[in-house]
Amino acid sequence: MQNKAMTTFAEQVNRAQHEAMKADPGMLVFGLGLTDPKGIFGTTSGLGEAFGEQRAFDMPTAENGMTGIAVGAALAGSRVLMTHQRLDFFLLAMDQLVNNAAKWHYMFNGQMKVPLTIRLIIGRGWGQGPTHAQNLQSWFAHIPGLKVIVPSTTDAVANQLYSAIMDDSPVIFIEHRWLHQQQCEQARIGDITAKPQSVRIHRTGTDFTIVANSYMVLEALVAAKQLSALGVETDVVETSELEPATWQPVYDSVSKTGRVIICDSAHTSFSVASEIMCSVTEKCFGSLKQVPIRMGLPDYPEPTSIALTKHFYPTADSITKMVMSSLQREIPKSVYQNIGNDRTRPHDVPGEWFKGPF
Amino acid sequence: MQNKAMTTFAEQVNRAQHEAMKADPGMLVFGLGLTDPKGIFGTTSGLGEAFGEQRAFDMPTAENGMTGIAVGAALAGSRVLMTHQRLDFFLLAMDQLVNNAAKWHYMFNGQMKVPLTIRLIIGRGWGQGPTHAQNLQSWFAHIPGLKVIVPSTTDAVANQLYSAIMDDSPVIFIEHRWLHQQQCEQARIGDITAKPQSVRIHRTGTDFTIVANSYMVLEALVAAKQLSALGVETDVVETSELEPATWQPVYDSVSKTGRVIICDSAHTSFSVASEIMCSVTEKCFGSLKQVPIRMGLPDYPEPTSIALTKHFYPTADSITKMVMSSLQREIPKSVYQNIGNDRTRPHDVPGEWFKGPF
Amino acid sequence: MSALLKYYQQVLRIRRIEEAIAARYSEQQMRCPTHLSIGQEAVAVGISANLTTADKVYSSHRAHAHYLAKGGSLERLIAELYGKETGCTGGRGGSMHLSDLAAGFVASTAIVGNSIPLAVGNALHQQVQCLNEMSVSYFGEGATEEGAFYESANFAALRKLPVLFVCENNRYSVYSPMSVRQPPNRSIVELAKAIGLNAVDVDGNDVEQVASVSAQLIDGIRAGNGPALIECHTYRHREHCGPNFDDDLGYRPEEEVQHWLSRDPVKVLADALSAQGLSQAEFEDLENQVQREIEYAFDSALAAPFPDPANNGQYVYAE
Amino acid sequence: MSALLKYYQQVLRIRRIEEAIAARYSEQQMRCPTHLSIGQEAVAVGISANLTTADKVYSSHRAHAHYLAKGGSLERLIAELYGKETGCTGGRGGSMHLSDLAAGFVASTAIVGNSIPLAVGNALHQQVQCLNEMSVSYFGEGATEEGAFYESANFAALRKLPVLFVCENNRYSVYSPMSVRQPPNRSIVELAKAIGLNAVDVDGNDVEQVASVSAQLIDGIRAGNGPALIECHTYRHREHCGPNFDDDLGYRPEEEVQHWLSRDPVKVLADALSAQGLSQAEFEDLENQVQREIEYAFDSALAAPFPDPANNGQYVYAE
Ligand SMILES: Cc1ncc(C[n+]2csc(CCOP(=O)(O)OP(=O)(O)O)c2C)c(N)n1
Ligand SMILES: Cc1ncc(C[n+]2csc(CCOP(=O)(O)OP(=O)(O)O)c2C)c(N)n1
Ligand SMILES: [Mg+2]
Ligand SMILES: [Mg+2]
Repeated sequence: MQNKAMTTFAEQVNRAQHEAMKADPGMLVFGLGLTDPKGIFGTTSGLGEAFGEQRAFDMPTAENGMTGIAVGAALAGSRVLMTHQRLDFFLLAMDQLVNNAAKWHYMFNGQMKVPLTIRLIIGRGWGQGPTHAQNLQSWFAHIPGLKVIVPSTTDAVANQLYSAIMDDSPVIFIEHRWLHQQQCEQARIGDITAKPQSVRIHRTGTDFTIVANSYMVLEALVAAKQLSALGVETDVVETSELEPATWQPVYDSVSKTGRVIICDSAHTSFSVASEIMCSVTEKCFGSLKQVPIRMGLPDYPEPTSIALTKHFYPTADSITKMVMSSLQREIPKSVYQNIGNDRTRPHDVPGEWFKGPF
Repeated sequence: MQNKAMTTFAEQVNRAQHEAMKADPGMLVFGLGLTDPKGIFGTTSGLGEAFGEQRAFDMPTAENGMTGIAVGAALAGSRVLMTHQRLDFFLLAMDQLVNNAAKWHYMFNGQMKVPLTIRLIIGRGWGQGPTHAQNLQSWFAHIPGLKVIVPSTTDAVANQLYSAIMDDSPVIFIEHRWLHQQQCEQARIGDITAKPQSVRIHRTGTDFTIVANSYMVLEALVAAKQLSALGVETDVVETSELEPATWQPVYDSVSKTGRVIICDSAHTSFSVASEIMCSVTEKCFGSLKQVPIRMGLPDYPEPTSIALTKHFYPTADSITKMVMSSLQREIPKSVYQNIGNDRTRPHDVPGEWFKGPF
Repeated sequence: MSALLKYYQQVLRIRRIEEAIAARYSEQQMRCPTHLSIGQEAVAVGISANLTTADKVYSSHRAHAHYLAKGGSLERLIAELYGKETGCTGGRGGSMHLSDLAAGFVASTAIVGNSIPLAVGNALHQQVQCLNEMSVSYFGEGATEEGAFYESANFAALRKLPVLFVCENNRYSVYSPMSVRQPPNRSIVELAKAIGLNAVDVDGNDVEQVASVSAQLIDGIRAGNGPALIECHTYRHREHCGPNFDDDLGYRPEEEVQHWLSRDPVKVLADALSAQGLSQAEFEDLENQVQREIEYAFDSALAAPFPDPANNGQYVYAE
Repeated sequence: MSALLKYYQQVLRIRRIEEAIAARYSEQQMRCPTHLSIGQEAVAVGISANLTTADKVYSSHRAHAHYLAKGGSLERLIAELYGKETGCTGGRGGSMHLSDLAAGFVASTAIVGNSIPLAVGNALHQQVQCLNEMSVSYFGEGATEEGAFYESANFAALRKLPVLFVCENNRYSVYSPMSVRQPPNRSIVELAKAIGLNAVDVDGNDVEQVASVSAQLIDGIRAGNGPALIECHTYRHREHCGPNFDDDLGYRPEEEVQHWLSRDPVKVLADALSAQGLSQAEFEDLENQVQREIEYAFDSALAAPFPDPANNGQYVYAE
């Protein structure tokens, strides 16, 4: 991309696609609005121009059929990347995903592969409401045969997406929309072809483990700073691959700290946080100094009105307060008042730059 | 129904539908094959004759559209029951289920109700294979607004189904196909209109808690007997409603025994067992004498060949062995040899009577 | 009042309401995705002319006109956009989830094509209960690409259900033209007929044509002749979602835009009424009436309280 | 060898194989749901006459005839039904998941309608890669009720993909007649045309008609004229799933059954060949050839080892 000092998450998502299309001349990329003037929040811009409409194209509004077509093309030998502007729309395609894509390699005894990646974008805020803001990551993670990758940071995302695309198994790639404008220095972007880390330790400390993925990693990092100021040093561990077999660093961390809070960006019950808590309990039972804590969305749909979403999403503050209260430590009033004070923007937008409407 | 001493699970499922159709003259019931000569394993026989094809009918092979039509009719005021011969087919209808049925009452602020029940049948054995044997109970349980009922015993099922039908919220009713022929004395069938128990204690003991639902309850009860013979007395607790708020009896049991094994009939990771283990850990952390155990299906699809499914499904034996090994107690060789010996039928059929092909 | 004048009044009313929403949207207080009907008002007005309050309507993301033409409360619409307690779903649903049960506007939903089966289910209920009413399903031409449309239409035809499918063909799905979504000679009318619906297409910017053709279809539906589809060719003036014009993006041919703007239903009707002698003063009167209604709706929406998040846990399950 | 004789040989071969499966099914050793093609063999044979090994075929739950006619290995089919390691998916997929990549039979799947998009995806790959081959999608008339069919056909038409849709209309979905699933005057051919496919229907029990009409459609597809659908009217002789006759259940009119039995493709072809002078001895020779092949396949399937469950964890993810 351009030679500038800073880059964004959306630009890196875009770059990964350009690089992959270049690396694999048979690769196809499609999705609703993929080649339109907005290019899916800018993440697909330029693909049509660079690779032609045979390889990069818009499609009919037909999520189930088009997913099956993606699976069929992948089985035939085309590497395929498909994008849906909201995860919610992809509910139409569960048959093709679960009964075909996930099981194919297995049920045909290894004779065929499904080199298919599906990008799903999670909406949030500005009245996205009940059917434009769901994160069903636990559904996908429950299905054997699917890999689920949930990126969070600009420095890693191009590598994660590129690796997902190049994987010969079907991969669900879940992007939280509030990450798209996240900035990062170009210099920090590493080799796109490297093997990405499934678990990443963003910060270390001996008192508490904070586990998070997706947008919650950003909140966790803010919380970690707040906690440090309060004398609590934390490990911040990101589980960007939803596969318990890759979570050893989580278990190592909890074995060390004996205390853990697991942050989820989906409904709390029957969630990814539930599985992480379960796995942690299995692996670290003897080291646990207190019961693990999970923190996700309440078990009701996201309402639309700004008045109703104020406390719907846990934030750095919620994490900090929960950790402190679990330690039975008071937050000094002076500190408490300052918590979160650096954020002046309304709670329903990722930044001041966001002006709606979609 | 007929005045005979014994009745089956399928007959009770059938009876509940007849009773409900009588009790609510506006009620509709439909599904693929509902009025055909086999009547969905006999569970829907007689409905067409009794209530006419306006109210009880077969339908096109169009799971998504027909689910939406069921939701629309329910919103308009018809109580609706829909049946799918396999849960796997219902994957086509996730948009209507999750984006409409589950959220409607909430997102329209309580102005409308969705009195809809969806029966889903889980296949197993006789080569059902990868796409005819899935139990995605954890998916449904994760969605706010859906109730999930998973029956296991003939004495309770009519009451459970009747109550699901009469519920004004959408209910997913998951029947394991191996339960359909299960016998029970007529005399033990209670009042169909009573409020069903969400959690049922089938057996009590102080050493261990066995939590199970659906077909695993039957295996758990056999295991409990085996364990008793080995000197281990167990609570057998059935969670037939997949709603953590109703699980207090589970927590009470584990608080008493300090030890728990949770049996699931779905893939183990990100499962209902994961959630139960999580909730139990949260509520009973101080009472736990050992790490809770979960036991479900391996995280790969069900293969078709009888040679490959032998150890795919946990059985009473697996439970017994797991409990004994977790207690670090040996199973005397004499006893061990007898475990499971009363079952002479092949492992892939529910009983000798089953001769295939579907 | 002449039929034309009545149509004009209704089309104008919806237009001015939508324009008022557009004008205030940038104040950042209506915080939800909003798809305006500007340019397509004649469809909803023409169809609604043949409906009673007992008839039930479902719609899609672009629902304001359908809701208003069916008699949905303006105050509760505006309050909903502002996320207020007095909104038609108390702030829970926003612009994409409208409802006014008293007016027979059951609901609009935000997933393309997914309210079509609901309307058919409503018609099933009406048929089984022998109700003296029918159902209407509004959707865009993009929604006809979804299997949900096809499956629903098949079942409606199979059981001769009392439902009218109204397809507003505005040629675009977001920025995507028909050419990337449907084969070149696709006729939605022929498709509907092959599925088993009575079907016909009309100039969707001609309110009288919409009203008279749909009247015939609706008569047939009410007579028990089975479901029908009306395809209304029309055009949206502004961006897909949001208050602005976006023709600077160049996704629609300039001549196409001009052609449709010249056939703006408000303009077409106004011209006809002028020709019939409606005076400037009478025109202004109509505008003033609408303005007063709009101001009142905005004032009351702004004055209304926000809903209390303490009740967020309510209505997850029916009591 | 005359074309007719060749057809007869192939139809007969599939028939006898299916009958052998039926005869042995009750031994309870082929432990998987099995949908026999008996009565419908002429479709697969007629279509396959125009295909090369490079062409790729997808099918549904009722796939034995399609697999065999395309050249799928008989031994691996029978071994699969017995759940053996030498089966075409090593015992993992059973009767409903067949595959023989060397023969160009990609796969059959068990969910109604869900392999249709896969075939279209295959055609997309073929088009983009400019391959000198095409795709075929077999399905029943029941599958045309699924949105997946409609969405797939729309995209195939939109992009003029090289795919032939073969709809075997055997009038039933399990025990359900058309009358509970599709409107009375439904023509699948008209529907397909309205979607944008070239479409035509044929007597599916007349192998020559299937072969000659599909040859024309296939020529068009190979010439780049876009996708086509052929509807083949046919009938299944036995129960939907399993080895038995089930007309005691009374779900199909007696006269209908008799009508179709009198037009059994094996019988029709045998009669024609008799008329052309094929001798009793020649008929017996053909039977014997097939019998030998079948016996060999069953013997080797029975002798083959079962797969080792220790490998169950393999192939969840691609290496
Ligand atoms: C299932 C689904 N896919 C995609 C979207 C995103 N989306 C919202 S509106 C829209 C356009 C639909 O076009 P059309 O049906 O013609 O309606 P119009 O906006 O033109 O009125 C799309 C694609 C969605 N909401 N749901
Ligand atoms: C999505 C789905 N719904 C239902 C079924 C159950 N089922 C298996 S085969 C079949 C019949 C389909 O009829 P048709 O497509 O006409 O094929 P035929 O059996 O007549 O060859 C049905 C309903 C299924 N496998 N998948
Ligand atoms: Mg449109
Ligand atoms: Mg059929």
